[in-house]
Amino acid sequence: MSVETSAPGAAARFVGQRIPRKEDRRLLTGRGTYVDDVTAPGMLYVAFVRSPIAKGRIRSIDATAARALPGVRAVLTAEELKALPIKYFLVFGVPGQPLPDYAPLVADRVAQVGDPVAMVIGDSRYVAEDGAALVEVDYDPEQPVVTIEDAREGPLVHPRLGTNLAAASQPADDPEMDAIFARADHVVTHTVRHQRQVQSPMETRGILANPLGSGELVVHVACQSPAQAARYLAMLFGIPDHHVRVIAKDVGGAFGLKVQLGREEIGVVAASLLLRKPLKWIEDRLENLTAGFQAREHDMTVRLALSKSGDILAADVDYEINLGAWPQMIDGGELATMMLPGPYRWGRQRQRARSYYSNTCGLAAYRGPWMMESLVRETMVEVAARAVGMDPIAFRRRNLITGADQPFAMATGPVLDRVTPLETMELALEAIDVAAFRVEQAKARAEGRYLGLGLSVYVEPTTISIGGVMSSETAQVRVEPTGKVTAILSTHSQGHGTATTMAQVVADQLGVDVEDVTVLEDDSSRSGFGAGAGGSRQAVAGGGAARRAAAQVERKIKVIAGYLLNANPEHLRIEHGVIRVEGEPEVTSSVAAIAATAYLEPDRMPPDMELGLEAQSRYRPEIPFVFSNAAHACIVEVDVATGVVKIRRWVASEDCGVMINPSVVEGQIAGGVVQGIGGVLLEHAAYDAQGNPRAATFKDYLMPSALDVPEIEYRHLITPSITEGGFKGVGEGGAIIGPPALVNAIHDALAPLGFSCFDLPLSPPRLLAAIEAAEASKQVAGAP
Amino acid sequence: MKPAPFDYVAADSLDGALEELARGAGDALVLAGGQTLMPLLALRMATPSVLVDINRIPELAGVRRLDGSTRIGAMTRQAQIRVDPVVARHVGPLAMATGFVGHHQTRNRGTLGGSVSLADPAAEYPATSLALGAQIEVRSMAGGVREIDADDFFLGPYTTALEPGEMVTALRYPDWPEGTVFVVDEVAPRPGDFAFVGLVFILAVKGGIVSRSGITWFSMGGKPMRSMQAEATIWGEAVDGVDWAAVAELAVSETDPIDDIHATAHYRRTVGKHLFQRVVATALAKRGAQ
Amino acid sequence: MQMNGEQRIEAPRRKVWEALNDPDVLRACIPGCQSLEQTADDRLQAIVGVKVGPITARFTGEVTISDRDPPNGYRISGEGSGGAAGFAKGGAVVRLQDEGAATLLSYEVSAEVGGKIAQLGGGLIDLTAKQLAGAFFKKLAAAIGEEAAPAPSPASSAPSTASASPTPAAPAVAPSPRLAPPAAPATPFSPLVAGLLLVAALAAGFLAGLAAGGWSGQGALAGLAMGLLVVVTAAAAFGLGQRSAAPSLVLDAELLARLSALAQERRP
Amino acid sequence: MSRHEITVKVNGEAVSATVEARRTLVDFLREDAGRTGSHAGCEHGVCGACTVMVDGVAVRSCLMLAVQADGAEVTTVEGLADETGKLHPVQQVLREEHGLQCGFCTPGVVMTLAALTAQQPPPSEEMLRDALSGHLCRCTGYQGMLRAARRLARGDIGKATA
Repeated sequence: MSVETSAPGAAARFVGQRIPRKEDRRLLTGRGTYVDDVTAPGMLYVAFVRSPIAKGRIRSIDATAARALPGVRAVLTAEELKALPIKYFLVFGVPGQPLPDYAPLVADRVAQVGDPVAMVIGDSRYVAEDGAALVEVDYDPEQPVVTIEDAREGPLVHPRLGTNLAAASQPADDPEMDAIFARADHVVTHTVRHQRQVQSPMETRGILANPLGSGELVVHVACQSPAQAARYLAMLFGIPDHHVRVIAKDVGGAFGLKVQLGREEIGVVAASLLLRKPLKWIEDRLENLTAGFQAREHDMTVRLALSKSGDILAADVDYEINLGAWPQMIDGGELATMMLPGPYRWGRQRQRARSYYSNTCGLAAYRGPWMMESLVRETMVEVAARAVGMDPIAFRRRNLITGADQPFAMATGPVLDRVTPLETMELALEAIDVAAFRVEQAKARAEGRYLGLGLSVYVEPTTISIGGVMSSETAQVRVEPTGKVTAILSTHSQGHGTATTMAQVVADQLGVDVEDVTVLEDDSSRSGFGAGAGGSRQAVAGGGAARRAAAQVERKIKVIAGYLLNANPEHLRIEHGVIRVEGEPEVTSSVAAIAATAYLEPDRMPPDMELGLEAQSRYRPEIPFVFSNAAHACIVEVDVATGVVKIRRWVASEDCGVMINPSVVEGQIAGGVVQGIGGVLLEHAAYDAQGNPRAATFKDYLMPSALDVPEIEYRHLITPSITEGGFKGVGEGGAIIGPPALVNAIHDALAPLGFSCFDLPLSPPRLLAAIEAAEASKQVAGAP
Repeated sequence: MKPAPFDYVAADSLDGALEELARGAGDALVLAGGQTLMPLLALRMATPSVLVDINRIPELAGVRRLDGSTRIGAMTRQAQIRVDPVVARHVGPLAMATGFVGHHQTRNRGTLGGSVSLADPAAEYPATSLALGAQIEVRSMAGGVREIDADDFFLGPYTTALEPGEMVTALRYPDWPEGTVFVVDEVAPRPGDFAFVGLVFILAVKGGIVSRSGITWFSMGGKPMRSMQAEATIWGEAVDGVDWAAVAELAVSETDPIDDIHATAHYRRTVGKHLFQRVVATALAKRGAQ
Repeated sequence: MQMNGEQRIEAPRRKVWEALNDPDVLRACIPGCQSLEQTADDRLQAIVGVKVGPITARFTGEVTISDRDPPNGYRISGEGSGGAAGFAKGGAVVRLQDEGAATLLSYEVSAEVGGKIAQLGGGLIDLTAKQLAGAFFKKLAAAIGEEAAPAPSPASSAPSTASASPTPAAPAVAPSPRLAPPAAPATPFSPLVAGLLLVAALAAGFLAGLAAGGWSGQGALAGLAMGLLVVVTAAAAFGLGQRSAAPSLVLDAELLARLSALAQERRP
Repeated sequence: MSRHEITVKVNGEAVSATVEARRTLVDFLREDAGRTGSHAGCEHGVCGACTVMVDGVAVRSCLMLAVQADGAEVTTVEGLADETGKLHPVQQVLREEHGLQCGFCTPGVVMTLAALTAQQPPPSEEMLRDALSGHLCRCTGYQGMLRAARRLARGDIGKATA
């Protein structure tokens, strides 16, 4: 595919290259530093006592036996923690929003199975768990609220709040909408139910809180941004920022789970401050799957008004979310409904959303925040196309925006620009070869085999910088006296590879080799504030900051070199760290030489120039949303006798603007797609009617394995954004647009059976049940 | 997720192990491959007073031919069973079943005796041993040695005919006639997972007449389920004249599957019938190929 | 878990009633009983050590009786707590009706489990409960009806559960006349077989406990038995998911002793 | 609870310790032997992150007791690259194919592939794929690992294809 060069300024030697990652040598040889790899002298271990019931009052807690156990150093309950007041708030909360009584340990009422009731602190995790087993808690159980249906009318999850409705958005009266639906040629109603999932990074949550005598609190924690975690802790405990230092060298995946510290991490910090001891808590997998945070579980119903010629006239949206008891953020569904129209010409929209508390694990962010609406839209588009008697591809061609339409204001407000939904779709279709597939599909059907082709198209608002902690990222770039380059960023990698990609950006800007650039982003005390990972924003916000800081240093190098070489700085070129004067090949200097001068030879510096070679820049993208886009197409075979789905091909055709490292881009896409496959076919954090989580281990919470995934084929379109470097975010796209492609492929395969099921996961039993239902209804229809 | 305290004894001889078992009374557990016990310990679902490790008893492992049967030691690792030439030659279904047992890394530790002793209703080895008509050799200090017919060994979920202090020391698999064909197959959410439904089908034909068969299921009830009526129905029939669809109905009707978060009993029965026909077709094709 | 069942017992209702009120029946049904104490008129508490396969738990049981209507039936609510393993609670109604000279005992159980058992137990909880309850009542019938006591196999007497699908229609093939189906393995009345019955009894023990309201201790035993049921089933259930090798299964010696005791006691 | 004097040869170096009977091998390797490369991802034998070589075969170190490894030769991910830091072919190919992201599951993956590729005859791509199904990875979608497996099976451990 034609590759536009990246934005002006950089001599793109490294940006765009598939170079191996700088961090991999360390990680491949077992020399990573994850939180559980860090120890501190005198460190003690924490185990939590957790509620076995979903809802009820705590009558009493008896820790006598636990405290008496040799090796147990302390047992803390909400009572003991009172000694340290905590101003609990949500990082992504809305000011003034009513909150349930968040606390590290529940005081009088438990609201979910796994609610932390007490902390046992011991010489080892083994003895801490021995102690936890000895803490006797007497509960007065109450009938829990588990599903959205329960929550609407059921007993109160948080009695003090007086309602289970956590947030809601109500539509204004819109008579015009009703008129549009009244005169529409077709009205399609489409409902999708998405099950509860767990982010389940391979490294669970974990923390080592170490209060130093000086009043400095050093915290090693699995997080998505050390700076953000430090800010949060400082505000929770009212400690001045400079007293909180958060370090996170390597983090084993996060996917939204670690975007905000949970109750347990906060409790461990509180306990370490109370006991003045370094404390470590590593969440075990049972805790992670049942009591950490979870994700998804929402229902969305959309009524779509269509003209007979197949134009989408308007959409009427109803959206409900099961937030659980202690959500990481209280989401009224506004953002999700805002993005529903995606890249389609979609005249008008009305939305109504409600999110409820329930006695289940609280929701947290999960990779692909725009997944639900993209799933709903892309499955609905196919239903709508059939309703108006059009091929779904033709229907999309008719309704997708084109370059000529841009900039295009979505019915819900955001402005789409420099996106290529139609182009990426055509690219995907070409790669799949639809005509050839339809022939193969017909042949297979004749043999009783069911093949299907699924397609999905979307735009994603990456790097949202409309305000709040995600507004900007910062970068310091410093050429050391040795000539080596240090780039200190507020970005953070939990596998993203920013130590490599940010080095590529800086190396190009400075004209040095990528090997000579070291990226540091693991320590809040040196990085400066930034939200780090989350919202597919590090390439744009972090990359932009890195470019700008490096550009300042580059300029200073050229001025100094020009002064020393008697050359016009404008005529200097830097490559591989060597500085040349245009047209005078014999005259050279080097970045290392200039650096030595800048630090060590003040008298050789240009007059009035500050010593040193360092600069800092904080970057906020020029636009509130940096839209990237993609189209995915996949081919599946469904065994109608067992309901087992085999994925035979998968094409990801995307446009994330300038790619810093295509291998890293493809890695992000693949990881997202496979999480999406898990969500459609396998993963279900099921609960029983009493609120017991029923997928408590990896034998019951089923994530895709190496044998469940197709080999993913990639197509790249490069349409630079207007932001610094022309980058766009790509971290989450696969998880957003993978699911609808797969769901559509299954429906295409089973179309001859009249199959329809948008109730995830489409596990073999559920598929078979839906196939049986379709056959039954056909027989009814066929009956005289 | 750490085990509760327990004592540990590594027996270096069979008698030593049996002594420790007797001493531990009801509160001792035998540690074989540990691929199921270790998670139960970590989850504190199992809290024994003492673990008797039988991994260092050489005589408990290995495959040996006897007159008309094959004897496989309880501590023989699944990884060996999968590739052992004697097993392949004489106990083919067991080798085939091993492909479905866990993963490469767990098969390197997991053992035949451990799986059979646990009597996991979803496990491949108990059902396969039942279909093959295995004799299960058990020993204890008090009772010495005895052999239990597989039909009498599996009594229910996790429940076997083992008496206290008794330990499975080997399984003996009687030879089946030359030309016996077999298929072990399952439908599972992912490779290596416990199956939604699994089937062991062994068929011996003499002069076109079914002379013997073994039809057992896993994940289709509280224990490995044997479809005795189905076996009886095809016995003595001309193999080409059998109404296999009807036999599938009959065989599934002899199971008692359950609902769980992964599949309904209805799904297991429906897919069971399909799996049966698929497996029979494969087996008959194998026969044709001979 | 919902569980319903019926059992015809070849004895007049009064006799069934008395049998159901025989403390020995239920006391014998509880293995590893470590203590048993009355906490109130209608409440009893006891501690029981249970072992099923590799699973072990120490259970505390408590129950209360209500709606006594001798000799027609009772309602009971029982609770068994296994500490770290989890807990079970539930209720049941048992009804006795004349059926000619015999008695029809019907029971409706609703029970729920919590804690690790519920999280790790999976669907086998229902299955085992079903099997055990069925076996228990078969045995009870045999005992009261003073029939000889060859063991019924639990599976063959499984009552229906709400979750179980209807068994499919009888197959279209008739068994070959040339060979009767191989007989199910003969099961001599060994302590082991009694063991099965006993474990079954534990399961459904609390049902009998319901009927034993005359002596509320039986109610307590009921609660215990229920707790046992839960642990028993959890054992099986967690295992269902586990793959590959496992340790030998060791039965509890004390359980065995009680099995034999019951075996003797129940001999005609 | 019994305690046991054990000596385990970890990456060729004898490590002695007194351990509780219940101590798992992975905890021993990480905390007593200081080899933190092996990660405890689930502690119930499913995820594979803790996979190490015990006497040459890949096993889950969360499903073995430390005391069971007394006298055994254990190789962890730290033991593969040579003294000069030259990567083991498995590590090299995984790096070239971007077979890792967060790196948490990676040590287990490396040990499984290293154990199998040391076998004679060399394993097929199918065998390697099958063995990889014993590892959970949440980042990569397995794409790079599967490419690496293909190259290892073909003995193609020269330069990168990606």
